[in-house]
Amino acid sequence: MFVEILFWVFSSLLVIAGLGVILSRNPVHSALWLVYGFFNSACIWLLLEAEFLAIVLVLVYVGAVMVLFLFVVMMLDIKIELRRGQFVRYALVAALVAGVMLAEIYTVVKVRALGMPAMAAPLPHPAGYSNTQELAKVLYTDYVYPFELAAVLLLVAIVAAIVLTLRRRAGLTRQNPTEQVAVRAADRLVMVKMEPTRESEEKAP
Amino acid sequence: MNPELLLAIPLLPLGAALIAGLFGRVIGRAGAHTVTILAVGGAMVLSAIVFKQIAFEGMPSYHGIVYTWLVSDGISMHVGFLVDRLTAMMMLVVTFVSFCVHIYTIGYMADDAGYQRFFSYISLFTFSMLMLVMSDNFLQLFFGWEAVGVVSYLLIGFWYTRPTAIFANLKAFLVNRVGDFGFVLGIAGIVYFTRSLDYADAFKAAPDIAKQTLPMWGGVNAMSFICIGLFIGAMGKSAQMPLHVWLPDSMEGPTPISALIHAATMVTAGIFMVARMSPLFEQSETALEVVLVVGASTAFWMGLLGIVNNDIKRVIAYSTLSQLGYMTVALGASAYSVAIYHLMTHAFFKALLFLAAGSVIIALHHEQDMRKMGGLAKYMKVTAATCWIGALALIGTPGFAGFYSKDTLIEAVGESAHRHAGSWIHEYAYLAVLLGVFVTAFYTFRMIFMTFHGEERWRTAAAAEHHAHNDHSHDQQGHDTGGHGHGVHEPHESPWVVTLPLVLLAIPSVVIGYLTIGSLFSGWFGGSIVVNEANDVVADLAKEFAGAGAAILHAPLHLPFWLAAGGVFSAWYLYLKNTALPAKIQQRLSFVYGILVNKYYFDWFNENVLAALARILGRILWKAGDGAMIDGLLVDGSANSIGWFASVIRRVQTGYVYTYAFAMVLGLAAFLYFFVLR
Amino acid sequence: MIAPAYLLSWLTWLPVAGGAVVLAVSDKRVSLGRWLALLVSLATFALACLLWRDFDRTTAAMQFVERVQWIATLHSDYYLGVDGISMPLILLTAFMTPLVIIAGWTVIEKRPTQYFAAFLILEGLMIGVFSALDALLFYVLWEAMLIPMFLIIGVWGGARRVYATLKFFLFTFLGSVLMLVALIYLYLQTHTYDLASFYSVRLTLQEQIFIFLAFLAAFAVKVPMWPVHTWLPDAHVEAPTGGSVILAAIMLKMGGYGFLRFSLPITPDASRELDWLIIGLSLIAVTYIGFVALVQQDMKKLIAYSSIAHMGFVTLGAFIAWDIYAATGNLSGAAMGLDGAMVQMVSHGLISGALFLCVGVLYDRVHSREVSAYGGVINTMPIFGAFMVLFALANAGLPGTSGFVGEFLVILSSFKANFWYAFIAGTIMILGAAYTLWLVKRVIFGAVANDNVAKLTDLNGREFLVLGVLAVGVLVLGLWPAPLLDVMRETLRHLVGELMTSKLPV
Amino acid sequence: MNAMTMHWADLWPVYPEAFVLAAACVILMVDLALPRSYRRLTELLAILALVGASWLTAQQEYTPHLSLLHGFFVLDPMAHVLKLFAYALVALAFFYSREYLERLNLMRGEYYMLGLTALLGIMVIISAGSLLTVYIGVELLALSQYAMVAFNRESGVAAESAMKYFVLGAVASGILLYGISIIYGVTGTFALEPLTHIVTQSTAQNVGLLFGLAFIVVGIAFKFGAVPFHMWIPDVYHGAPTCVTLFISSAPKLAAFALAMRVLAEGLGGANVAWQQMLIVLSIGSMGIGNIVAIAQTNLKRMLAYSAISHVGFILLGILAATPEGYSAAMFYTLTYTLMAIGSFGVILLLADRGFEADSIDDYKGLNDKSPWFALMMLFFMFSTAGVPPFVGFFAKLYVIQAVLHVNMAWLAVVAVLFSVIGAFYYLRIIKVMYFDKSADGRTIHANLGFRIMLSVNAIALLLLGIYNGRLLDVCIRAIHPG
Amino acid sequence: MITLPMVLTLSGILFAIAVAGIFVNRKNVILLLMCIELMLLAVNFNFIAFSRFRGDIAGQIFVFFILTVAAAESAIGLAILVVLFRERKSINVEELDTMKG
Repeated sequence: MFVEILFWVFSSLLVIAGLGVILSRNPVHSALWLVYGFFNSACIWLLLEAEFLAIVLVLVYVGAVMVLFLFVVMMLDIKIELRRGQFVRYALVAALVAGVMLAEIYTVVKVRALGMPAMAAPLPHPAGYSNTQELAKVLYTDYVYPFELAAVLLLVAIVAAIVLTLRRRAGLTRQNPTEQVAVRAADRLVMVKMEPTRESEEKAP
Repeated sequence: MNPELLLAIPLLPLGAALIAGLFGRVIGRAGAHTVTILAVGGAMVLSAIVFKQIAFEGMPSYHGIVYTWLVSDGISMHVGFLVDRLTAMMMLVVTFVSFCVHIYTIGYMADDAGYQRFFSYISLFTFSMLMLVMSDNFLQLFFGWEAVGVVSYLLIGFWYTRPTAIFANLKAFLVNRVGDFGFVLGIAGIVYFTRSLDYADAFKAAPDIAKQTLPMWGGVNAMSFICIGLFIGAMGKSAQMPLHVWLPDSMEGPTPISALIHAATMVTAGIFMVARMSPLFEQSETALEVVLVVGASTAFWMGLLGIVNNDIKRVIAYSTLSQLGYMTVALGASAYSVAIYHLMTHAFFKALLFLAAGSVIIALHHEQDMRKMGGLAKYMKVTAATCWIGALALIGTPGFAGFYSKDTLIEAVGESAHRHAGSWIHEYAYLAVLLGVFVTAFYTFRMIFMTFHGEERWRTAAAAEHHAHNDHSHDQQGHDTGGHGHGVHEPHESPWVVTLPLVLLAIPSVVIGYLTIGSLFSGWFGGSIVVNEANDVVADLAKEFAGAGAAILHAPLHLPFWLAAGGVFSAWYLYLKNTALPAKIQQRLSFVYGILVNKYYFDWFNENVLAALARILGRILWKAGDGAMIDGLLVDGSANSIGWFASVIRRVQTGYVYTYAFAMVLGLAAFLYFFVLR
Repeated sequence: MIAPAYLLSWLTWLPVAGGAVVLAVSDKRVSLGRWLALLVSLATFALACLLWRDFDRTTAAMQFVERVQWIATLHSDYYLGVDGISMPLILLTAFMTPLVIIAGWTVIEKRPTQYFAAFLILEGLMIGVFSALDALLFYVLWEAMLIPMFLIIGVWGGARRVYATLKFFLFTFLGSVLMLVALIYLYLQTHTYDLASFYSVRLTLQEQIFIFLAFLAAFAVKVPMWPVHTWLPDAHVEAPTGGSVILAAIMLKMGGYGFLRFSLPITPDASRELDWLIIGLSLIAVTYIGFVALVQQDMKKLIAYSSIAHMGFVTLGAFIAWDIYAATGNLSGAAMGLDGAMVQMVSHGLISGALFLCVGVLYDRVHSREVSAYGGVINTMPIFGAFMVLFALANAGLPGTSGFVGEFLVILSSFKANFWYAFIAGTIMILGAAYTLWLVKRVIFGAVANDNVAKLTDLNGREFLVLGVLAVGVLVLGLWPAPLLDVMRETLRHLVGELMTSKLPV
Repeated sequence: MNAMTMHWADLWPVYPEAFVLAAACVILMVDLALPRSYRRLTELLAILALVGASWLTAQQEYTPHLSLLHGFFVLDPMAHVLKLFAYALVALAFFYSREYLERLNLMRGEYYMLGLTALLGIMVIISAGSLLTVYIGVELLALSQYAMVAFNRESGVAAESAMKYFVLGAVASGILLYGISIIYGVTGTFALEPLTHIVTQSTAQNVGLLFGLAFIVVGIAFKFGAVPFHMWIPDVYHGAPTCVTLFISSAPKLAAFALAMRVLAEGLGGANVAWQQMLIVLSIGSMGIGNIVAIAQTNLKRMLAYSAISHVGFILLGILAATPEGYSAAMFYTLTYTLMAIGSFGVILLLADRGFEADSIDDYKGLNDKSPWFALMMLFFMFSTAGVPPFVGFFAKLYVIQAVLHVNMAWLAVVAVLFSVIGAFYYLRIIKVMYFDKSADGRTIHANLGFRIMLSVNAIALLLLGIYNGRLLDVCIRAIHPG
Repeated sequence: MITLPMVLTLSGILFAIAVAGIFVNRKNVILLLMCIELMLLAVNFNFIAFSRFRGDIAGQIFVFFILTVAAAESAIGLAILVVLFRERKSINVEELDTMKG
């Protein structure tokens, strides 16, 4: 019963957080609402005895992904424009579509119960059961193939992100270790005859 | 009979035609006329031999196949010859007239640029006509039938730069096609019943066919259908009302053509055909009645038109129409032999009249209007004399060829009317042919008097209109180049090549009737013509026949003689004696005159109603049917609507991500609704 | 000369290969290209003559059969053969192509080698269509044929060529794909694309009707029958002369051929059920189109409409059998209808081809197809005028020319079925003469109408050759059609037998 | 299988995947060390890698069905064929891309690396034995493609289309995942083999199953680009650099096909009655919208995008027949379609020049005058794509229609052929422009000889494959229905 | 007790919110990315719930992978966003319409 109350509380908060994400005008607020939602989700997952994932959600999602989001939001320095009137119209359409979707999902999962006999509440896990351990056991054995692929996926993400965002700007000074090692004194010091005045060629980085 | 000989008869003119036509430039003018005249002369001689063999030596008729055209569905269609007395006579007439016309042409066309072409055409015509008459089957008959039509088409339009000529030839071809349309259906009917195109098979099956019906209009007697179909063909070719309209216009062609094709030979093909088909027509009373009515109407009403025309050739043309009507009446009265007999005599004297008219026309530098003639007898003695002979023969002056044929014809019709007492059709026919005699005499001598006698109107007319007449009825290619002076020429007699044929034709026009009338009544045609006992009016006449000389003596006892005399007298009175009167009569009877001048409005109807309707219909079908309905609505319409649809759907692709996502979610929702929840 | 083995393959692929070679010839060496093209087309014609010579006229069976496995899974073979229906059409194709090449000899200035190549490839594909005995092979060639034609009209055509060629392609394509569905359906019944097995498959009436309608869609467009004919006037008008010639002379025949090869023997019961439709449309073609032709101002359009009317006889003759049977209780006359249809196809090929060439001759000189741009042409072009008059008369069905034979046979045959068929069909004698000769009157006869006409020069040797050869063809076929009918007799007799063999399930 | 006993030698079926991955990494590293002017070496390496992978795949024993790595990896004849084709297509795409990349200063090793990882994603999908591998494969492919579309960072259009692609793609994979989760919930597994059995035995109208199925079908439809989940296609094809468009229009279609085959035909094969209905809707919609809207296009890339949508309709036609015949027909269609698509875009690359994308239909005016040969080649591509015999595109249509007719859906066959007629129009328009119109500019073709030869081979292959299509058809039939 | 439909409904609500978010937001692409995260979260709920009620760890494994993939996806999405912003100086959804039709 207590668990159920907790579920209701967290899920209500989660829904509020979700609405907050889509209704906030400021993307920073949205991101923070999302973070809040993730926390609530993690709590519910704990209730559902998915402890490891709950932790991962907080660590990885809140700790990394959402931070990345916030970072980008702030980096891009987006101006927020407000046009209330149109928003209402969109919101109506959105609410309608979302309502239809929800109604359909609800009909299937609740009213028709997915067309299968109701599943009994699972037995509690025996003492000493470790969700993390169970996951780990199969993750590196049975799921080795997807696991490796997930690694590739991350590699692709890294490469792609770098390819897309890394800019080698002309005129930007950068280190070249090989050159640094191979440098000779003559390279360092050149005797020149100074002209009286010279324009600065430095550009702001 | 020697098949090779028979084959040579049509092939000689064909060969000559090809030589003159294809190599005309190489062989030159003289070459062209030499080769064609030799060929036609040869054909004439051979025809004469054949005629002699058949008519005098008692050879049986010949029937043989030359080659098989095709075999379809077990029906063999071939080219073959059936030569009996009827054929032999026709061959001789055709080749003889053709021969005369060939010679005549040398003079008539002397200055024409299309000299070789002309000879080629008339030789080709001779070939076609021979194929037609010698045929032993319907296919070849139709082949010849169409071939003469085509040559006629080419010859009417011989002076192709004249708008009237090329209008006339198109008209001639199309009107003939209407007839041929019926003809083909008639042939189809025969094939339907006999599975053969041979005359022999058709004749054999005739009694059976007469008992059958065709399932249309609730059942039509098969034989009546076939015969009427064939007769429609004959109406076209032999210019019977209402398909006669082309013949007067065909006078746009050179005069030799008018003589050869549009008077003597081609136009009689219909008569020949019906006579040839006598075994079929005899089986259908209905068909004969149709033939009778059409013939009688043509004979009388077309004759009337001759009275009001001033173009010398057209007068003769209407005369031809009328005479063709006479022949048709005879056919309708089952007096086939008489019809053919009249056909033969008519061929001579009508060709003569045309050639004589041509001679006049040459003399007056292609002037055809009789109002600008007169008194020419003084200057052109041979022409005038032969023309008189032709005219006398035409009106049936006792002793002349026309007398025997026409009187016999009228008597036959009278006999037929007698036999079919109470039938208004026969009464009407008899009346028409009787009155026609008066009309014939009247317009014929009107023509003679206006042309050869009386005031020399050409003197004033020629001076006044020397230049103007060029565009009317003048061959610009040929005779303009002659370089005539500006003064008034006195007409002079034509060269011998022109007058010789006149003389050659004048002889039979006088004597042929006297010589042959006896044979006619002695059943000369034999098996070529079949007449039912009940319809055999010729047999009745034969019983009364007392010899050619006696017939002359008996002539004044018959009504036609006096009618003809009345006609001549009226013509004399009106056109020589009291020349002012015609104009007054014309004024008085302006309504009737209007109808006559407008040729009963046949042409008006054809041009302004039929042709116009066809064009309007064509335009409606084209613009509304093809253009608006099929292309506009269905073809371009569907293409356009697809294009429109594309441009609309295209707008759904707004470029906005949320639209795209919206479409996806909507699609998902729809899927869930239709495929899961339902 | 002994005919080579695989004669039909030679006939099909020699022109295609030749076309590919000609295509490779640069436009700068156009002389080489056209001589090569002519050589190939003449060689093909020579081979076709051998085909004619060695053809066994006493059997209805397929001859010169070649069969090699093509798509094993589908039991579809490279299967060629000819019978009395296809052989004359192959000869006609091989006959017309050299003429078209000669006719385009110096006239084509834009990319001439491509032009000649297109015609050669087209020829090969068309011969392939006529000789294919495998439905899939037939279909492939049938559609492939559209490609060169599409280009011929589009590249070398007149002002509205794009509209015309797209219309041509899409019209034909639309009809064909429906046929494809029908062919696949038949395949699913027999598990082979062999035509012979299609003939023996039993289908319910409903199936037959659907298949028949699908075939109809393809063939009616090609023939073309009213109301799917409107592509033809446009295509003809815009196509270059050679394109019009091939289109009229050969391509339209594909429709008629399709009816004889597919519709009739495969779905005889449906054909019987729906023959009223075909007959009705044929008669509409004759009259409706006849009237439309009457008012055309464009010479090519007039001839195109005339083609539609004349092709009406082909379909009429092909589908008359059952009505004859219904009317008379026997089949006498049915074969005559088919004979007529076949002869009409060959004859129309020659005549319409010739007429289009005639228009081409004028167009090359004056660059106008309008009737009103001419008048009195015979004054300056007497030889041409003679040819034109001859072909016009042939088009009007003059006995002694080939135009008469087919019409005559079909009228005779349709009379057996129903008087009114013959009556309406017979109106072509009047209408056909009216529109053709009126055209002649306006264009050929009369006084010289304008300066353009006055400046005309008569036929050159090349044009004379082409028209002369066609004139000879028209006359020979008109005066002695027996050899042609001899070739077809057994096949058509067999076909009549097929017509009367119900394919309904037992 | 016990993980402890696993040896490298037992993993031979995965060698090609491993090799491709390794090659991708090697290229990434080598490229770092190479100076700019040696970038062609990278291309060479990438193509060599593909040749190597082909060799490895070709070496593999022909097995009817082999399940490996705890059922996550499957090797069967279909996978075999599809992979070989995928290598060829990717190699071709690399080959066609080089000059274009060089012109745009995009000639970088990452392009090839991303191409190879995309290929890896394709291979993973092709060999997927579980919905999990399906998902990861889809993402691997998608992520690589997102990056490739945005590869030209100088182009705002490319970035825009990448953004759209990304958002919609992510939504689609969300939907797909939702479906997978429901299927998992209903059946308790996401491995395909057990799933097959469970679904086959489950009651026909299991609402949960249908529910999950609907989501999954939507996900697959998105990958295919079937209406109404097609809207990313025109914008992405249009906005991406042409060489990337060329890439994503070819090999990934194989992946989409494999996806449908693995998930629908195999995993959810028992529910074919349900997804058949959905695919009919998708198929008709795709053929209809694709063909009709293509008519209104003026940009060739965009037109080809709509054309791709319409072809997806035909591929689905084969799949929805739900018979081995239909699957092999769809496979035949997919294989040949990719060849046509890659060639058509190849022609665009052929004509493209510095600052000239050659992607407007008007750019093809008078091509026959400039280059009769390549006009002819483009004609081959267009007629083949339009489905006109004797080109292979016709046979592709023939086989799918045959399959549809075989399951008594004649009406659908008729609808399909009618749409193909509508479709023919816009292909003809290209030919019209090339052959019937006069050139407006004086541009000439600069492409190198290798490119020209390869493109010609590509085009002529369509003709030859058309004439000798039986062999390829047999390959497809055996791939679907071994033995 | 927490029942399966309860969790699934919650997930449905999240899914619907995510969908609504995509439509309602026309100003900022970055919000779309957040909505996608929300959507994936909904899916994760499904998996975890099913995993729990079926007593099957596989569902949780799947979630693990989803989290990984989602992270990678976010990275690329944000990278594209950055490129876009650099080129267009805007990430307004309504301005992403240079290609249409």
